[in-house]
Amino acid sequence: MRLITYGYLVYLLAPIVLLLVGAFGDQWSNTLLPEGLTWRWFISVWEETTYRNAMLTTLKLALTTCLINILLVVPLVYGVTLKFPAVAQSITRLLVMLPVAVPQLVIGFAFILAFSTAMLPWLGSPWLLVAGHVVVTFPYLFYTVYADIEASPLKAYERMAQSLGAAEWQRFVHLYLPLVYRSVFTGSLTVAALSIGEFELSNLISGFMTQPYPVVLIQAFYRTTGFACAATLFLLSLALLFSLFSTLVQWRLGRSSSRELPQ
Amino acid sequence: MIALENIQFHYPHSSVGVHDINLQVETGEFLVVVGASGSGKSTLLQLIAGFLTPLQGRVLLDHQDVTQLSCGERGLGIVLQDYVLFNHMTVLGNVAYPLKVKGVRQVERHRRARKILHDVGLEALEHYYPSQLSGGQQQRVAIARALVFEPRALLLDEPFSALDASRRESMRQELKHIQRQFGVTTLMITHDQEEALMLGDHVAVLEQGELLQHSAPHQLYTQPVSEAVARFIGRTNFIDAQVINSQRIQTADLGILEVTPHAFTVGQTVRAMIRPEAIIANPVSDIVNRVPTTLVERQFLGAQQRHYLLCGTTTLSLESASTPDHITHVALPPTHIHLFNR
Amino acid sequence: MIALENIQFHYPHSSVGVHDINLQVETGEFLVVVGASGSGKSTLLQLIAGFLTPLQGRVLLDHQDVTQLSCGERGLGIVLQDYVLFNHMTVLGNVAYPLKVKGVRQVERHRRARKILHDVGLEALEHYYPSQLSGGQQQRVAIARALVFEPRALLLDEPFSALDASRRESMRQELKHIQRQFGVTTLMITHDQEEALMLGDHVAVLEQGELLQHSAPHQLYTQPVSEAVARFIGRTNFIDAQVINSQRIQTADLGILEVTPHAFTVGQTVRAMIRPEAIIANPVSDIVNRVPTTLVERQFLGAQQRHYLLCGTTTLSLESASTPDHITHVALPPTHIHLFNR
Amino acid sequence: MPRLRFFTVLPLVLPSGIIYTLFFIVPLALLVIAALDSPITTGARLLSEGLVLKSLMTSVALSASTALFSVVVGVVIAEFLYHQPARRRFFLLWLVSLPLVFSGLIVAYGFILLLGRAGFITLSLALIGVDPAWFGRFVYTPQGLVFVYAYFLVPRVVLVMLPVVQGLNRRQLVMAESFGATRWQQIRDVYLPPLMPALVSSWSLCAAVAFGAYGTALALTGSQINLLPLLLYSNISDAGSDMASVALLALLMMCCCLLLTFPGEWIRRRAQHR
Amino acid sequence: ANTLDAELYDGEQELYEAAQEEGLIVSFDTGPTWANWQSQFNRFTERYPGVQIVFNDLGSGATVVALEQARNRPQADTAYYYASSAINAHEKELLSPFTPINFDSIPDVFKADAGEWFTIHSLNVAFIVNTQLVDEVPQSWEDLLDEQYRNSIVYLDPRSTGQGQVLTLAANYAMGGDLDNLTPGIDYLAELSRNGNVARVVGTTPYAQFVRGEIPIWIGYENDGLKASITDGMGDNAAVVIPEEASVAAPYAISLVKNGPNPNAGRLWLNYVMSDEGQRTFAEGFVRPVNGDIELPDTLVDAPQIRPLDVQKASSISADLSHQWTQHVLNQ
Ligand SMILES: Nc1ncnc2c1ncn2[C@@H]1O[C@H](COP(=O)(O)OP(=O)(O)OP(=O)(O)O)[C@@H](O)[C@H]1O
Ligand SMILES: Nc1ncnc2c1ncn2[C@@H]1O[C@H](COP(=O)(O)OP(=O)(O)OP(=O)(O)O)[C@@H](O)[C@H]1O
Ligand SMILES: [Mg+2]
Ligand SMILES: [Mg+2]
Repeated sequence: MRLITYGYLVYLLAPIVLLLVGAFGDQWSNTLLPEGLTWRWFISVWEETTYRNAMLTTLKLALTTCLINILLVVPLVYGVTLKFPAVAQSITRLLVMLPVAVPQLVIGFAFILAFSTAMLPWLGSPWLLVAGHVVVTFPYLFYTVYADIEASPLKAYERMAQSLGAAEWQRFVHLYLPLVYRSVFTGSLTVAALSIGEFELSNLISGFMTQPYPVVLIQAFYRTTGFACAATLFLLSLALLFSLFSTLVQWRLGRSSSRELPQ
Repeated sequence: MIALENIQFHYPHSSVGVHDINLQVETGEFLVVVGASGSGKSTLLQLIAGFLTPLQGRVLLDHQDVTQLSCGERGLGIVLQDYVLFNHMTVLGNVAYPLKVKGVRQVERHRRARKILHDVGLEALEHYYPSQLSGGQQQRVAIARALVFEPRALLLDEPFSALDASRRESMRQELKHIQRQFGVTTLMITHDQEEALMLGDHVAVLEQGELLQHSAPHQLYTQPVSEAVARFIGRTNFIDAQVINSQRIQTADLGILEVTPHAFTVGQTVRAMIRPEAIIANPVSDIVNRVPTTLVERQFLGAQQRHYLLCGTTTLSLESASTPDHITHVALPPTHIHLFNR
Repeated sequence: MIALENIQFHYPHSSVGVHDINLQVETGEFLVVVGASGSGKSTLLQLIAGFLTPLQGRVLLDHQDVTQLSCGERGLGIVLQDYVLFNHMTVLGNVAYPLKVKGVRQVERHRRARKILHDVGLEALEHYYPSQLSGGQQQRVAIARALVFEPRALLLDEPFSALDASRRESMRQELKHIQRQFGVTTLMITHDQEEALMLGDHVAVLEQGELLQHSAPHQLYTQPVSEAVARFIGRTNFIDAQVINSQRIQTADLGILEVTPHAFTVGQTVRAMIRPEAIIANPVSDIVNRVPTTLVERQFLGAQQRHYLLCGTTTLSLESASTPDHITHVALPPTHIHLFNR
Repeated sequence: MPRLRFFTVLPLVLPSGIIYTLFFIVPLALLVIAALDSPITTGARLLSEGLVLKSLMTSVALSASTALFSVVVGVVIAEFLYHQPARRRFFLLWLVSLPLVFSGLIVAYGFILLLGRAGFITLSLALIGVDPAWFGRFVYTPQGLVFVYAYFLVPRVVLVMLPVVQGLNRRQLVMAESFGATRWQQIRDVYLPPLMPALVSSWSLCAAVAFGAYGTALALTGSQINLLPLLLYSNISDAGSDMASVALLALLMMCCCLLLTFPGEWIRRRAQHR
Repeated sequence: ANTLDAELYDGEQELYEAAQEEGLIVSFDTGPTWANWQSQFNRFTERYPGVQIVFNDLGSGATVVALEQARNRPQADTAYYYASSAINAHEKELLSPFTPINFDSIPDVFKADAGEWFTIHSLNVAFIVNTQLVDEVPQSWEDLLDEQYRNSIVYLDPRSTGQGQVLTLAANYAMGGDLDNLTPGIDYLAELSRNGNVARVVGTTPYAQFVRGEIPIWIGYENDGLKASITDGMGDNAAVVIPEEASVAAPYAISLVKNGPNPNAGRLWLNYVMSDEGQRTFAEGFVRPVNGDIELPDTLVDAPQIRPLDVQKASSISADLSHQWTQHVLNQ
């Protein structure tokens, strides 16, 4: 058990370490490790407009995706848990599950079919990209928040507050929001991380000027090893940051978001 | 005052609910509703609270018909099983919340909340969060919150069921104490018969949605109106018998027993009931209803002993503080024998 | 026969455990170990079962030293709190499992499992899964499984704690019945003192890893060796006092009380204990230890009444089956007063 | 209050409903319509090329085996984590779940650096005489993809299995032990059966993910491996292919993934509710 | 606004100012490791600091698909591809006519009449060999079938790239086929795969992988090999072989995209590429510019077996080529 676990961890970290090493290596050609130490790959990645733009695009995209997701999911979960009869709840859960079950390649192709027509000529627009990201990430936020709320005493609170005479909006603001904000936060971290790393859908539907970072990253792989490694580090460090952050948050907030939905 | 008039309710697509309930809780009275799980106790409470609306009948609060009012408008204080405190608010915030939703200004609502916290002895804990409180303190917060807006009545749904046995006892005392102090009309639900007897000014027994009996605890125990009530409250011995005349019954194993005058017809089969502590062990020889018996087993219960006695094929249990070495005869005092239809 | 000799154990990096336990359970005897939560009951059981190994001392089963044997080799039948049935096996599968791991052939093990299922009255349910059974039936499956390989002894760790109060009573009777029927040496753990008194041939009281008392139920109740035991078993009144002479003590509110001869030194402060049911209400006037009192509150407990009495500033509780209207005096019979070090 | 319900629910649910319909249901509906334009002829054409069938087989074999591998490794890790003290478990869990937030691309390149023809391990092994031409090819083959995919799938398995493993009634093992059951008997008779539903469902989840993903494979191997998603991708980016057949291919892929996902989910939820 | 010291051609300053308004050029498929585009970018931005240039690297076929998908919302200003893909794009009416400077220097067969596309350079099919990984440098297509090259050969996918198409044609010529008969070439590639000599077929240029030492033999264009050897320091470790039997000179074209977002910047860019400086930059990168007046580096030798390509014809058979390749090479 110990052997397999630590074996996996080595396996997990080895490519990352090599990427790190490669990014600082001057020349790496058919040798065990690169020769020379340099910063120049970072500089050249930064100097290329495409990569700089893509970094910004990715960050903006992740942020917008998160915001829209929150605006959609927070009221949705409230409605679903409190107002939906059991059957409608399970249907909703099933529907929400679908975007995860359908491969992103298929969703992307469906987008191409639907939105490159003269009637809906949206393919390539940044908003369509955001919409795509929202569709594929929102199940994760939904399930995080939903599972958290299911496990929370919201229903009891609602009933109690109702008996105390609290109006609907008062209950939403005074009781639901305080209950839900932690899981919204941790769920948003997941969403942001997913959105930042998303390639399969973005690659098909992003407009050239709003290519997120992963899409341009794959082209870095056709370049020099050092350049490619340096280019991955941006994503890598964001990923590490997010994962560290959400771990810390869960550690501190205690009541963690149960990952009802497998990632 | 709470009054229920011919309340009729069942859940959609089912026949379970409560049927034709008439019940009155006087102002300041403490009524305990007791019944087995699923007997409709919570349903009854929800009908009073306004979470459910009866299909027929009326709910009156202080002579006002509130049947069509929503729960928020009825002005009842409700304490549920697990208290349902708002975990993200302090004790003060919790207690002041009912005033907040009514639009009372902060200064005023804090003043009133503090006063009631003082009354329940929690003034020192106002900045604590519910998770930092013991079960008993949480209960008092829940009660304070239910009392802060001077409700017309207090409804409690199994407030002790979440507690372990050792804690329960002291919390019962505390509840009784607070209820007396505020003199608030209270209806409490429990499935624990001992609790009901201990706390209630009156006790109502519910079974399958029907009100079986509604009387003072002592009367409930000593004069149950039906076999069901007798079974539910306390331990009992049942003996099948046949009526000989208005003062005698014939049993298979205990011979002819004298009973207090009754209205059953001669020849009818009945069920006679006697509490284990009412049976007299080794009575004087000229007592009525004296029956020979053999001691089968003895169980030590601490303050009391339980004796399993065999009379023919009938097993009687007898509880007493004393521990006679042998039991050769027992007596069943006629006043303690109750007859029920079979 | 189970025997523990000078058993010493504590968990790594802590001092909690059990300390210097000597205990013997005779063949066919039913010993109940009782104690507060965390007192080390389960630890003790695990030491006997072989899940833990004592740091010092020996565990003997039928005079054989099994201290170094693994739990599988000790041949004990174990029934845990929630029975731990294998949910994916049928009743028959569960009961036959211990035989299966011993390599008994299927035909033979089914025959033996069916026999024991018959003995515990479950022959009709052999194809059911545990989730389809009631709590009582599950318990019987667990016991059957523990008995099927003819264990040297039966160990039960709080087998009733997962049940609700109303179910518990009948399951206790059933356990006792099965234990007698099989005549198997049994050690049962519980934190419920009533249960301990009811079921045990002997009862051992554990506190903080130490064995306080080990005696028959009645003796435990009436002659607790320490205040801790007295507090834990049954309800008690405690009165602080000072020894005047070998037969008298001085109390603050009850004056001088006569007691049975004791060995405390004169002038020593002691704690006197008397059970609520031992106090006599409104005694004849020439009785010893007669004290004036006022009735503060009365609680109806069904078969009994509890009376809260005030003597000066001391509150006494008195339990009796009768309900006198007034209580003006009580008597504390000297034979029921026990003295403990304070 | 039931009367008011409709109007109070609407504003809560409508925005999500609109986005979901417009950006998920409508495109997929159009896809299905395009695919079912003339399904028989298109389908026959696709089949006659034979490539589709072959890709499907490879994809199925790849996803099934990588899922199986991941489940086995994942459950062992979950069990190991269960035994760790809370702090270390949290740290290890963080490490293990790192790949979840990585884009598949990053690590694909990392694997070339690690296992490629000039990769770190390949060259290290070459020092002890392993032919780099032979070893360096591995990562570009479907068998190599099994291991690369497992990189991302193992954490999913761990996250699904850890609560199940934690929720397992350990005393069942103790109980079996007290009957004298050996370690292996305990695992076979008592440990595995209750885990089975979760194992099956994580397998199907992993298989579905592996079946649908193309990013890693694209970055690693280019387009020449016959995998269904890669075939679909190169058809999408090939000027010559007709939309109807691509749509049919997409539909086929979608159905496969749904077929893998939903029964697994169903098993898991049913087991949870028991 | 920036001004130019001296105009390369009439109206350059005016065009530059209009381009600065737009500020950006989106140049599709001009991958920086390909055909010395990196130097082109560098020199262009040096000359026109007010205009930024962004690009991607898709493959010729994929570029046409990308243009087509974005027909209603064009993303690109210019598109660069293998000439037969240009013809394909022209047929789909994705391009806009533009005649850059020196348009007349381009042979007629290498451009559309109105300038919807025009060739800017050509590339010759060659074997690029990492001599560290290969014992014996192959000299001919026939050699590649040898057992010693098991698992060694990488080439580009004919379905999505021009290079893939061209090398298939070259192999076809070598095996005795012609543009009307692709079977010999396809059969040859099929046999190559069947022997297990093909390690992978990739979607875009594996130049970086070659330099890293991932690839023993790459059937590509001579300029990449020369660049690896001379510019990127591989020296003798990289050998460039024009195969003995036949090779093909593939014309590469560029176009102004219809309704592109930055038309003036696009024109400025195309003019620059066609300018003497731009054409010279190609030559420096071992690429043969379309303008025959430019001096070529010594390392670029003319070999008789290099055949010119009939782009019109090649375009008309390209779909068939993809299909046959898929059927016979991939599907076996
Ligand atoms: N929402 C509902 N829909 C349908 N039937 C219900 C509903 N709530 C309760 N019931 C049924 O109504 C009956 C009475 O339920 P109720 O909750 O009033 O019981 P109770 O006396 O409070 O029991 P407990 O002591 O277990 O709380 C039960 O049979 C229950 O199954
Ligand atoms: N594995 C362990 N490691 C360290 N300390 C332990 C361990 N198990 C139990 N303890 C401690 O040992 C003491 C006795 O535990 P034990 O389980 O024997 O109590 P118990 O009498 O069975 O209590 P309960 O009635 O709650 O089951 C407790 O203080 C407990 O915290
Ligand atoms: Mg209830
Ligand atoms: Mg225990």
